[in-house]
Amino acid sequence: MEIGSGYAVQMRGITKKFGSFCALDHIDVDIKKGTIHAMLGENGAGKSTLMNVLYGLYQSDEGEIYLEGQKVNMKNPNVAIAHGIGMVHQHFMLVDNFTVTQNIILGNEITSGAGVINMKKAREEIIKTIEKYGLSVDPDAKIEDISVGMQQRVEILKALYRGANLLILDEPTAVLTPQEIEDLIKIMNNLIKDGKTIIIITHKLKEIKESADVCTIIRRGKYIDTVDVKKVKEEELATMMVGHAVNLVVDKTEATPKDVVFEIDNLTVLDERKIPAVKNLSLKIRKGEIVGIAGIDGNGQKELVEAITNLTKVAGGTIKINGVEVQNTSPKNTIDNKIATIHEDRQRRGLVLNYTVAHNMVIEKFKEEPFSKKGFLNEKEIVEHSKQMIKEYDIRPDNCELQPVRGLSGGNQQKVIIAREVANDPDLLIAVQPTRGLDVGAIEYVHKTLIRERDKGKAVLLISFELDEVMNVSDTIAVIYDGKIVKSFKQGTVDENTIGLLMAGGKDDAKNS
Amino acid sequence: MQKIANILKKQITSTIIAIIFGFIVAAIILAATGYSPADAFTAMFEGIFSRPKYISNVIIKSTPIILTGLSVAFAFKTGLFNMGAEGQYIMSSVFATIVGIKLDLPPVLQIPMVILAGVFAGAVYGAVVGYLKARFGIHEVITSIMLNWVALYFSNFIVSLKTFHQPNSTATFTVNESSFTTILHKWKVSPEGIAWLKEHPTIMDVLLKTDVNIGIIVAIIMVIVISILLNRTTKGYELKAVGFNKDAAEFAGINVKKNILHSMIIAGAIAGLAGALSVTGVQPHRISTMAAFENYGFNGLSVALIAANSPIGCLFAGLLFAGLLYGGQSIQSTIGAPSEVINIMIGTIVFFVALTRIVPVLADKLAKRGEKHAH
Amino acid sequence: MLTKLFLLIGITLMYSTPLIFGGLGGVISERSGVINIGIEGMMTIGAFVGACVGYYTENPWLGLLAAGAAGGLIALLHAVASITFKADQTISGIAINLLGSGVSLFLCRLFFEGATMSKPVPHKLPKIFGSHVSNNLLKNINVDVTVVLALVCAILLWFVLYKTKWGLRIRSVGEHPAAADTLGINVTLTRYVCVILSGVFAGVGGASMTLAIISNFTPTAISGQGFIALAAVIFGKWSPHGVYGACILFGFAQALTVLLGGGNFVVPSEILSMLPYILTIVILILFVGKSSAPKADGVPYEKGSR
Amino acid sequence: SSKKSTGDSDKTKTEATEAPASDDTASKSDFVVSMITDTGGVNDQSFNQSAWEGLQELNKSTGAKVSYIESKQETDYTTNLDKCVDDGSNLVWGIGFSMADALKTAASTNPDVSYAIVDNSYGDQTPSNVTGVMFRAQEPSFIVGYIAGKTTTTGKVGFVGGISSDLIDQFEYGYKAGVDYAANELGKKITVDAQYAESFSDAAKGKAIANKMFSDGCDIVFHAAGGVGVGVIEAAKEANKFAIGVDRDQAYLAPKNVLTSALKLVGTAVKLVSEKAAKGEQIGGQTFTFGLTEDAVGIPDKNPNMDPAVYEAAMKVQQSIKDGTIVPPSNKDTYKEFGKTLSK
Ligand SMILES: Nc1ncnc2c1ncn2[C@@H]1O[C@H](COP(=O)(O)OP(=O)(O)OP(=O)(O)O)[C@@H](O)[C@H]1O
Ligand SMILES: Nc1ncnc2c1ncn2[C@@H]1O[C@H](COP(=O)(O)OP(=O)(O)OP(=O)(O)O)[C@@H](O)[C@H]1O
Ligand SMILES: [Mg+2]
Ligand SMILES: [Mg+2]
Repeated sequence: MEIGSGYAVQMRGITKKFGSFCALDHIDVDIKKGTIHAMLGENGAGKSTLMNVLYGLYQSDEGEIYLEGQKVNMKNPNVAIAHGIGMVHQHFMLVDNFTVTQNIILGNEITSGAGVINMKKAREEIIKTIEKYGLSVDPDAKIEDISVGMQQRVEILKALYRGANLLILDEPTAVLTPQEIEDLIKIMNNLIKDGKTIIIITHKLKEIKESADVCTIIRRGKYIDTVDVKKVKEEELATMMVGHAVNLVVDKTEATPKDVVFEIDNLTVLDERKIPAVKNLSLKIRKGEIVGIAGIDGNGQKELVEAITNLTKVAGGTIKINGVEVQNTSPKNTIDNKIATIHEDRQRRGLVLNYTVAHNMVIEKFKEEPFSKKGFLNEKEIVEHSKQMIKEYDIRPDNCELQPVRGLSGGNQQKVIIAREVANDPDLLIAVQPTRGLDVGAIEYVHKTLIRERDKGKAVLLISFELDEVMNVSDTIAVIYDGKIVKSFKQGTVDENTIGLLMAGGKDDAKNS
Repeated sequence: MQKIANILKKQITSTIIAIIFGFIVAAIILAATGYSPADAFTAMFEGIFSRPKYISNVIIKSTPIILTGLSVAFAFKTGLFNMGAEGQYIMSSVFATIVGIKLDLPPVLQIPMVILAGVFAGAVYGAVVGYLKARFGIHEVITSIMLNWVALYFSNFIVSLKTFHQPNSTATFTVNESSFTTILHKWKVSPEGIAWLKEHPTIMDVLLKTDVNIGIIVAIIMVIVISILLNRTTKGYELKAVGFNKDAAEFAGINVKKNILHSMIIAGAIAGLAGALSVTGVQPHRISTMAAFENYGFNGLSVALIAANSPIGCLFAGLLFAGLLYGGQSIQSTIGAPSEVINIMIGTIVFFVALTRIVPVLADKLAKRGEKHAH
Repeated sequence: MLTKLFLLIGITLMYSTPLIFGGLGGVISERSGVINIGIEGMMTIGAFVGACVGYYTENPWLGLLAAGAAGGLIALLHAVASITFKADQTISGIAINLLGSGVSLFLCRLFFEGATMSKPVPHKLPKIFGSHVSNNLLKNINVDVTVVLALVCAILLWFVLYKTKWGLRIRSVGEHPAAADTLGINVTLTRYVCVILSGVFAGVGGASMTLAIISNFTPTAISGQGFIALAAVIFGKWSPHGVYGACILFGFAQALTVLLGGGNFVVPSEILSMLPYILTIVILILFVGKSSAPKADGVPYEKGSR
Repeated sequence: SSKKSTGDSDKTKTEATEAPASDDTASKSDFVVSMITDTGGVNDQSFNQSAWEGLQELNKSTGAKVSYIESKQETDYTTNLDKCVDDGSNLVWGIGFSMADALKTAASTNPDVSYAIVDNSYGDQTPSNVTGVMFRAQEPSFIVGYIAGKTTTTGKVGFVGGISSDLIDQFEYGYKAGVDYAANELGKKITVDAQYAESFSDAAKGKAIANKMFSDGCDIVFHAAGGVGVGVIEAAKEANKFAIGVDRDQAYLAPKNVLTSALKLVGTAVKLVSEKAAKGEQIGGQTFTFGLTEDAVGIPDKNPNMDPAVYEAAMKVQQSIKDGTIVPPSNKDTYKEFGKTLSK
């Protein structure tokens, strides 16, 4: 296609190398004005990199960028911003202890001379935009106090505030509930009506079908194809993305639950600000059963996990495993009582990034034989053990046992944790957001592992913000809202919308369960 | 490319680069101020190597800073910044002196008692910092800085006390000879000792003219002990885990607070060992009123940093540092260049150590690219 | 009685002034994400250059300016190391301290016939009520202009950090450099400016010692103030007002030891001298407790790193 | 200046290495004297500096080779003392009693080198190759105290000490006695405020203490506090009151506000003793005590801020100290004794 002013963006032969690793390899893309254009690809396919190039964060090694037919040298984000490009990053770029307003105006402040910020005026401006596009955001709230969904709307506001005509959304829906996703799609349509253009990156085929007009697929840094979304099926998209056919539905046998091993009885937990985040929550999990907790981030999941793992004290209620109360003891005690946890924050809670894979594998067991004797570590045993794990869980690269875990890719870091926790042979396996940021392949693997453990007769507690995940993997789906389990269903007895509604605090109109 | 990368990756490489730069800058400064760098460095190296006893002196002077360096390095490895080594050193020398004066047992008992007193004092002083951090989350750097001064005044207070104060001086009495860890300290000044030594001038030079003492051996042992503790034991595993990522450590069932406390106790004890060994090992075997810090702790800081916090590294960094300090005096006394040049040189070296820390990182990236290329 | 009170105030202000400048230096640097434990060294340089220029130009104000410039210059070293070379900021800071005293003494010997103590400056920085005050009360609080300057600087820095766009940007760079970067804020430049400014503050702080409190440079003019300032930064939770308070508190404790001392006061003067340091710790325990640094403090910024 | 003289010491090394260290027929020119500073360093504006100046004069007058080594830490003493011997010194000076033990040991291991130490006496155990040099600092302190007493208009004077120690006591009690003596003469009461900074470096604290004293009505403050004293003199300058300097004539720090200084001319003593040694006289095995009689202590001849009459009187007092009719006390006890002698 020749360069023309009908296009918001045209990229030609974009190539980007990190060292000798080619993240983008001669990519051509054309994005029509006023369309919603999806970018699809696996983890590490190069989507974010491509967008970072378009936004001027990275400089491409080869290739040109044309905006409305004009060649532009994107040497830094300022140029992009000046040309009306706005980007909402995959990992939010918000300063936690700033207010919404401060975050939005940052770098583009409204000043009343002498560089003094005119907060009043800025606030008015922002409120105008908020109303115009129907984004619900409290301009005075601190980022650390608001939900992920709202944080994302703040990111969008940031772009709009800078007068963006082309909006790049990098995996915007990863953390949203169905309702929030619908709202987002509404917002996107409002923006299109307003003559703006949108590029949306996502792994979720369903959303592409729902929202996008056209979709470009990238694989391993190479351009594969651009298709009219109306004309393709999800399966075709998936195949194009991965390069071979993938199984989108989790296949598992009917659960055969046995007696209760884990029991939470009207548990109350306070958050940092000493307000109850978990309120009289009760929950039972039986052997050979996966209980999935569906809910929007910030409804007490964090506190629930911290309470079970003894990272915080509980204000009331009991947590029993095999009949033993474990609340208000110590993380050590939790582990000793055969509760294993795959924490959502793998890098902060799950791993010591500077330790080798081998050492990370034994972080809960280094004091036990054979890994140590009389206070001295037995490196040989430790390495042997991790070699075995690496093989068993197909962690890549396969000779990484003596490498610092920092060097591993996100998905492989996740595998290290899963291997370690499962190897603890727990009675209860807690998995929090176990597939966050992983690609279809890796996700499939994680789900299989959880189910395998269930079939071994273990109790599994799955906590995820990805509704599909909960719906597909769990045998029992419990919806958490405002620190309470509002309702739970057997798998297959309920549809997404009902759950979504409950997650958003809506009343369940008795038609299901 | 991999080869180069691997060589560059070696910590030692960048440190050596740094030292070379340090000398170059010092040379420039000397030249710029009308002194011949050649003469200066000759003087310095002669001052360090030209006689056995000079070497012996360098070793003796390196002992305390190797240990304080080790203390700082250890704390760093466990995620703590032990600025308090200075104070721990002082406290230790104070209590070693007190016990050394008040107690007079046979050496086999006396020496351990005196040294333990010092080590204990240092450990306790470190523990205060550790406790305040673990219990109240108070930054160890503040408490360390404050406690260093408290130690200084406390030491001066002890000196001023009648029971310890040696009249017409600003010092305490010297500790009882039974506490000396100087090698053959009695024999070498006895007539027969002198007589024998006269026969063997070199040995005489070293033994008689310098306070040869067991310190360095203890220091080496400690270096080994600490590297084993850090790298081979479960305790070391815990301490480092807490240092690298206390959230993960906590989540894995490791008691973070306890480990912070333990880490500071150990660090304090090591610095304490340095203080005690100085009192027992070298003249004047006592403490005296301090108008300012003697910088054993702060030099330890530089030593640890030059050593990139490796215990073994501290051994060599300590020797280097002592060499510079001691040999530096020759620059001063021989060609008259102000001794500040040495401080500038040391500063420059440390500065370039900081700069060259980037080298391994770059090398790492280099290597990574290589790998990526591979598969 | 009132005289005593005024005396107490006067001494407190005098004592805390160099600390305040040093502390403000620490704040601006660490707010932008660069740890600066080289304040002591920067203050020493400032102390010398201030006295030296003040002596030769016979103009204390020039001395003060020169001191700031010198502080900024040596801070530039720290900036290059920790920002451009992404070096370990602690090591670099220690190096600055070693260099600071070394270079000052070295230069002093060059400029003052081999002496490490400079000659007194002919004119010092003025006092707020001028030099001829008869009233005994006023005398006691007739503090140096630097005291006022310190207060002004603290307020100014507070205003800049919290009320202006530059402040917003500095803080964002110290908290989340990547976010700032995506909004087109030049992280590197911002940090350079802040680190250099921290040197300027520290330098002026050093000069406030040798051009106001005393009138010449001595090897011991700066002995520990930089580290107390560093402690004050943490104590004051990385905020200008907090640091100002912390330094005043410390100065007050010193003033107290002076007023309590002498005469036939029961406590031995060595013990009394510990008061300021112990008091600081006690107050930390009782009222301040945990303080957390800017999120990106000490973390070199790498584009696109994760 | 140090640069020149060290140029000499440079030559020293080369020559000395040729000439054997123990050279009885030491002719003036190749007599080698070196000194070791205490941790204050050679430019401490105090004993070390004064001693070094003494040696430089020695170098001018006799051509003897002189050099110094600075000590950074107490543990440097031994090694520095040793270095001097290697550099071929015939006479090695230790500046400050903190070196006493180290110096004694060095002397025993180098019987053919002469040693001398400032501010220390080994009494009857003085080795034959060691010379002690003491000062009666209480004498100049007494005189400046007397001057202060005569000059004060408020009947209140002050004393600021560095870190409390027996040596500083000499200054404090000598001074107090001098003040009492003047008070007794004038038949009025003069009080002395004494306070210690517990530091030799914290100028701000010195200034603070002096400020306090001035605000309490003192109009003259004497300091024996090294770097702290810089602050004291500064305070006097600002309050336009008087300070009294110590060790050397400190008038240059505040020409209008330094009343006088209690001189302790270590340099003179070092020079005198070194000259004896250079002449080949036997100086070892004894302790020289320097006071007014040896002109090694005293007050400056020029005291522009002092009332000539007071100066006259002070000179009389100085005389009677020389005669021994007045024996200034050097510590708390002797001060009490002295007090008794006054009252009648
Ligand atoms: N700063 C960087 N340095 C080195 N390699 C990088 C960097 N950023 C990205 N990469 C690599 O480039 C490839 C593409 O990364 P990119 O983030 O664009 O993937 P993606 O398509 O966004 O994946 P995801 O779905 O996980 O976001 C990945 O292999 C990644 O490891
Ligand atoms: N900032 C970076 N600097 C250097 N190497 C990087 C960087 N980011 C990623 N890499 C490397 O790129 C490779 C892929 O990293 P990435 O996190 O993108 O994995 P991924 O493509 O998302 O795969 P996964 O699905 O396992 O997460 C890994 O080897 C990782 O070490
Ligand atoms: Mg990834
Ligand atoms: Mg991405």
